[in-house]
This record gives sequence, C-alpha cells and structure tokens, in this order.
Amino acid sequence: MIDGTASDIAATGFDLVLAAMILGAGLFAVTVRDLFGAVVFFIVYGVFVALAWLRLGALDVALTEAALGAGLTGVLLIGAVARLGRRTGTQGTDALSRRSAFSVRSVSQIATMLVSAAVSVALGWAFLSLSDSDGLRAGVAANLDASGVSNPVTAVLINFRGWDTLLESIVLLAALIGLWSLWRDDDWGRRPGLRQHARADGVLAMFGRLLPPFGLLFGVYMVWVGSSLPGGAFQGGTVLAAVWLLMMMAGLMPPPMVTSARIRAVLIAGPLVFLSVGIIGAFAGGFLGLPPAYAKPLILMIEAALTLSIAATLALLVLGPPGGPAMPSGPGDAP
Amino acid sequence: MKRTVALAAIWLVFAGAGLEALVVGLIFVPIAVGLSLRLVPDGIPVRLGAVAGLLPRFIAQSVIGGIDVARRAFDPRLPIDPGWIEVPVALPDGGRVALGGELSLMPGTLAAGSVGNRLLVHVLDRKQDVAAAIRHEEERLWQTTGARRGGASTGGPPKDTEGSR
Amino acid sequence: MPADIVTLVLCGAGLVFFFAGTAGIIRFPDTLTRLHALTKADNVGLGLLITGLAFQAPDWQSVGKLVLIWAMALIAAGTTAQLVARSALQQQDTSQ
Amino acid sequence: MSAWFLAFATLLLLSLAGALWRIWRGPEPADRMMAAQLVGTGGVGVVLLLAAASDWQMLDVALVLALLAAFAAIAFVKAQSVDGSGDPEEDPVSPAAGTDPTTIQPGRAPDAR
Repeated sequence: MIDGTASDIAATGFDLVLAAMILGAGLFAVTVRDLFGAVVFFIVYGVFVALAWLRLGALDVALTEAALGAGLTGVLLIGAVARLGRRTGTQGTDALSRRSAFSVRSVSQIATMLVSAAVSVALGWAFLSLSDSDGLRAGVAANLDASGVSNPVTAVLINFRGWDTLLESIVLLAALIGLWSLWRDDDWGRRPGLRQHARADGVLAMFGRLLPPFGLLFGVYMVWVGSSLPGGAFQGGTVLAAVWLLMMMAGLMPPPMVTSARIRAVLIAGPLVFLSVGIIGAFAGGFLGLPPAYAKPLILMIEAALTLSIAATLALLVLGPPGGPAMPSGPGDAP
Repeated sequence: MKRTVALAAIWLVFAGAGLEALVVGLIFVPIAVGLSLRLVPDGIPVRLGAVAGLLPRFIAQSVIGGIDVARRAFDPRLPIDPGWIEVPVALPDGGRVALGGELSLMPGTLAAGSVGNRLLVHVLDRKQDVAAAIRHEEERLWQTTGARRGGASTGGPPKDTEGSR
Repeated sequence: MPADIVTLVLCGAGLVFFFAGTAGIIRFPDTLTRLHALTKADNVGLGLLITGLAFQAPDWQSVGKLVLIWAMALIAAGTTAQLVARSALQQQDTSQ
Repeated sequence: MSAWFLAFATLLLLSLAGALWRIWRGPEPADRMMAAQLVGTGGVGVVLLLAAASDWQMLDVALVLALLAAFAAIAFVKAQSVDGSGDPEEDPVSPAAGTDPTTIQPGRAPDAR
C-alpha cells in the first residue's frame, strides 16, 4: 500500500528522534543537580535504550533492558538514594548541589570528561573503520541444529559460549557475597533490607496480591520461550525477582534469612547445575560441550536452575543490607 | 475455580496451544493458582457477570475522563479548581481499593488511598458534581459482590459465601 | 481497506491523548493536578492505541497479549495514581 | 502501513520530551516520578507501534514494561514513607490541614437501603 521508501524515511526519522532522546536522557542524568532526578533519568534512559535495541532487532537484549534497566535497577537505585539520604541526614536530593563550584572535584570531573570523550571518539572511529561484516551469524546459523534450541541467542549463551554465561552467573553470585560481606557483624542473622510493612487492606497490598500469579506465569513463559524465541533465564529471572520483591514490599511475606540453607541452595543451584553438566561433559567429550542428542533437555535444565538463582540473587541484591531501628549510626555519619 | 480458568487462559495467550506449551502449562498453572490461593485465600466474592456488566460504563467513563482532562490541558485558560473530598466507603477492603483505582481514571477524580474506611478523593474542578458519580460507582461495585450490605458502617469485610474460587 | 482506516483513526486519536497527557503534566499547576492529567489521558491514549492495533494483529495470541498489556497498564495506573497521590499529600502535610 | 506506524511512533516519542522537561524541572520528587510513569506508558505505546510496524514478537517487551511499570513508583512511595519502607496509606494524614484550596464536604454516609 505504501512503498518501501516512505517506510524507510519514517524509520530514519524515528531513529533520529530516538537517538536524540537517548542522548538527552543520558546527558540530563549526569547534569541534573538532584540525586533523585538523576535516578529517574536513568530509568527513563532504560526505556529509550530498550526501544533502541528493538530497532536494532535485538529482542533478547531489549527484553533484558526493559526488565533490568527500566525495572529492577530503578527499584534498587531509588532505595539507595532514600537510604543514602537517611544515613547522611540530607534529603538525598540536595547531596549534589552542596558541592562548591570550584574544587579538586571539579578538576577531576573535567579530567574524567576529557578521558571519556577521548574514549568515545576512539570507539566511534574504530566502529566506523570496521569493514562490513555479518560477524559470526552464518557460523551460528550453520550449527544451530546441533545446539538443541532454535533461538540463536540461547544457543550461543548456553551452548557455544557456555563459558561466558557460566562465569557471568558466578559473577552475579560474587556480587551478592560482596554485598553480604559489607554487613556489620551485629546485623548478621537479621533479615536483609529495611523492615517492610504495608497497610493490610491498602492499595499496595492489593496490588501485591493480584499481580504475582500473573507475573509468575510470565516469568516462566520468558524462560520457556527462550529456547525458540527471544527470552531466557535472565529475562525470566528478572521478572520472577520483581514478583518476589513485590510480595515482600507489600508486606505479604518476610524477606528470607541469609543464614537459611534453603535460600543458599537456591542461590548456587544455577552455577552448580551448569558446572556439573559441564564437568560431566568433560568426560564425554569436552568441558561444557553438550552432546547434541541431549542438548535440549540439558539446556532447559540449566536454564531452569539459572532462572531460580538469578531471581533469588537479584532480589537479595535489591533488598540490600538490613536497616531500620538498629541502624542509626551508619558509616555515613562517621566524620 | 474461576482463577484456574483465568490463569490457564493467560498461559495459553503467552505460550500458544502447542503440545510442549500445554505440558509446561500443566506444571506451572497449578503453581500460579496455588500462589494466588495463598495471597487471596478466601477469594474475592465477585460475580464475574456483574463485573463484565460494569466494563462498558467504566470504559465510557474513563474515555470521558480522558477527554475532560485533555480539554482542560489544551485550554489556554486552564480551567481547573482543585480540592479534596472525603468519602466514607463501606465496601469490603478490595472493593474500596478497586473503587479508588476506578475513580482515578474517571472524570475529575483522583483517589489517594483511604484513611480508616474513608476514601480520600482529589477533585480537579470543585464545580463538577462528582459526589453523585462516586455514589453511583460504589453502588455498582456493591452489585458485583455477592456480599450483603448488613453492618456496612463497621466496615468489616463480609465473609465470602461463594467459597474460594 | 476499512480495517486499516479504523486502525489509523484510533491510533491517531490515541496520540492526541498522549499529547494531552504531556500538555497536562507541563501546564497543570501542582503535583496532584498533574497526576490527574497523566493517569487519565495516558490510559485513554494507550487504550485507543491498543484497540486500533488489535485490528492488525496476525493471530489470536497477539490480540490476547494486547488485552493483557491493556489490563496490566490499567491496574498499574490505578495503583500508582493512588499511591503517588497519597505520597504527595503526605509530603505536603509534613512540610507545613 | 508500517510507515504510518513508524510516523506515529516518532510523534509519540516526541511527546515524551515534555516528560523529560518535567523530570528536569521537578520540583517535587513525586513530579519526577510521575513523569517517569508517563515515559513508561508512552514507551509501551511506542513498542506496540514498532511491533505493528515490524515484528509482533515485540509485544513481549511491551508486556515486560507494563508488568514492571508500577515497581519504580512503589519503591518511590515506600522510600518516601515515614520509615523508608512502609506504605503511605499507613500514615495518618489530614487534607484539611495540609492543602490550601480545600473544602471538605463529607460524602453522604452509605446508609443501607
């Protein structure tokens, strides 16, 4: 009905506006003189970047960005700003504007800006001087049948480049252990995060009661569909983490004890299953090599375990260290 | 087991009706139903037919709400005159929240949760007669619950008589 | 095709409401009135957009997903409007 | 058709620039938060239009955005509550004392009929 050129022009126009919005949101996020404003710009930036991934045809990445960038990270940062404000006694919103105009800080800021600009220019030059290439797309497509799944991204993540994904899942775990090791000794054994509560028959609690079954099904769907279409353990795990967090934030269930053996088992289940499959594979051929005949069930098993671990790890990372009445003198108060 | 049907339908929308999808659904839909039963144990005593009957007016009202606010936003004179009203609502708990959400999408009103059993409503233009509309909506929500209106002033949630869904 | 025209008209109308929401959030004088504009105009805009696009959906699953997206957006709007309104009221209260 | 959808998506995206302005301007944190909500809803709309223009599988992204739309706002209202982790509905409030252009006209009691 309309020829291709009109569509191309419209697409170019959209891309230009989107690029401007991304740059604008990013620029505002670093220049706004208000910590909370910066966080909000970051959330908005996540929405725009997800749109950019869609335009690039990378649905898997768009899903991750929508779930993490626009979703969970926002929750984490909003909580962080609020706790920062409580600890330092400022409203948090004013923390940035308190800096004097000229200081060592501003010198180092300018230096940072110059270095960043130099890196950007170098990267841009490197990108533009690349010759056109399809990358490894053809290679992945040729071997897709042997991978056990039909979504090329999942094939790469779990099968062809299993190393990377295994190490990533361990990095996530290491981040949580790092966070836990920052807890004060007195706090160990308390539940993570602030003491959550909500009016039992209020708006928040109602939302927390209605959404989870739906979110659970959607998270499972994300993981399941990942074997053939965009989706996967990371996207599904993020959705499940959000659902779990919602139930805790609505005061419907307490956060888990970090000392509980059950939660720890869930945390390491993903890397453990992945690693065991890899080690068993080492006897059958090569480390992390999945035999094509069993590849699909193995991948599904790994993805299921990874999903649980990712969901639990992300949720615990967002909850953070314990807080509340026993925390009046945080490190922020030290002179 | 209305919610089993609802959640199964949602799963089908997500995953389609392939064999594998049905097997996965067979495992996880019951889990979702279990979660739902844990979160809302007695079930909300709602008549689905009555809720469906509510829908056309709700959609029409929220479109009017959109038009109303759009007209005010585009009008150079910005004709608004905001204020607060408090409305005692005797609906069972979920009902008051639903009413608040509904009012927030309707012309001129925005709920801000409730204090005790009084719903706080912010009105965009005090010249609009919203009180009658609020009463009307509450009455309609009453009809969707199977609950009796007895003991309304105590605000106690009427017990579910239809059994869990 | 008639379906295409219906889609375009509905999407265009939806767009008008999105612009109204933006106009409201810029022009209205205080937090709570801005919240009125955002909640109502945006949801009507999204509703019209979804109705319009439903005519183009290739299969019943996509229609179902559109309906779910609409339902989710409605529930989220009803929830956040009440919570943010209450929170804003609280802040006004404590600052006086 | 896809040219139309992309054109609509471009316009919708442009309308979100107003939200960016509101986030910049504030003044209340709640203003910033609701402007982010506006971008969220608008973003869902843009994804839907992109899906119609190219690939319906993109609806999943819109579902993620819609599902998680309320989370940031919930985290926000909890952070704003008295102890940083509560529910604004728990805290007592009196619109009469707090707000300026106010008349409270208590609604009629819901007498049983």
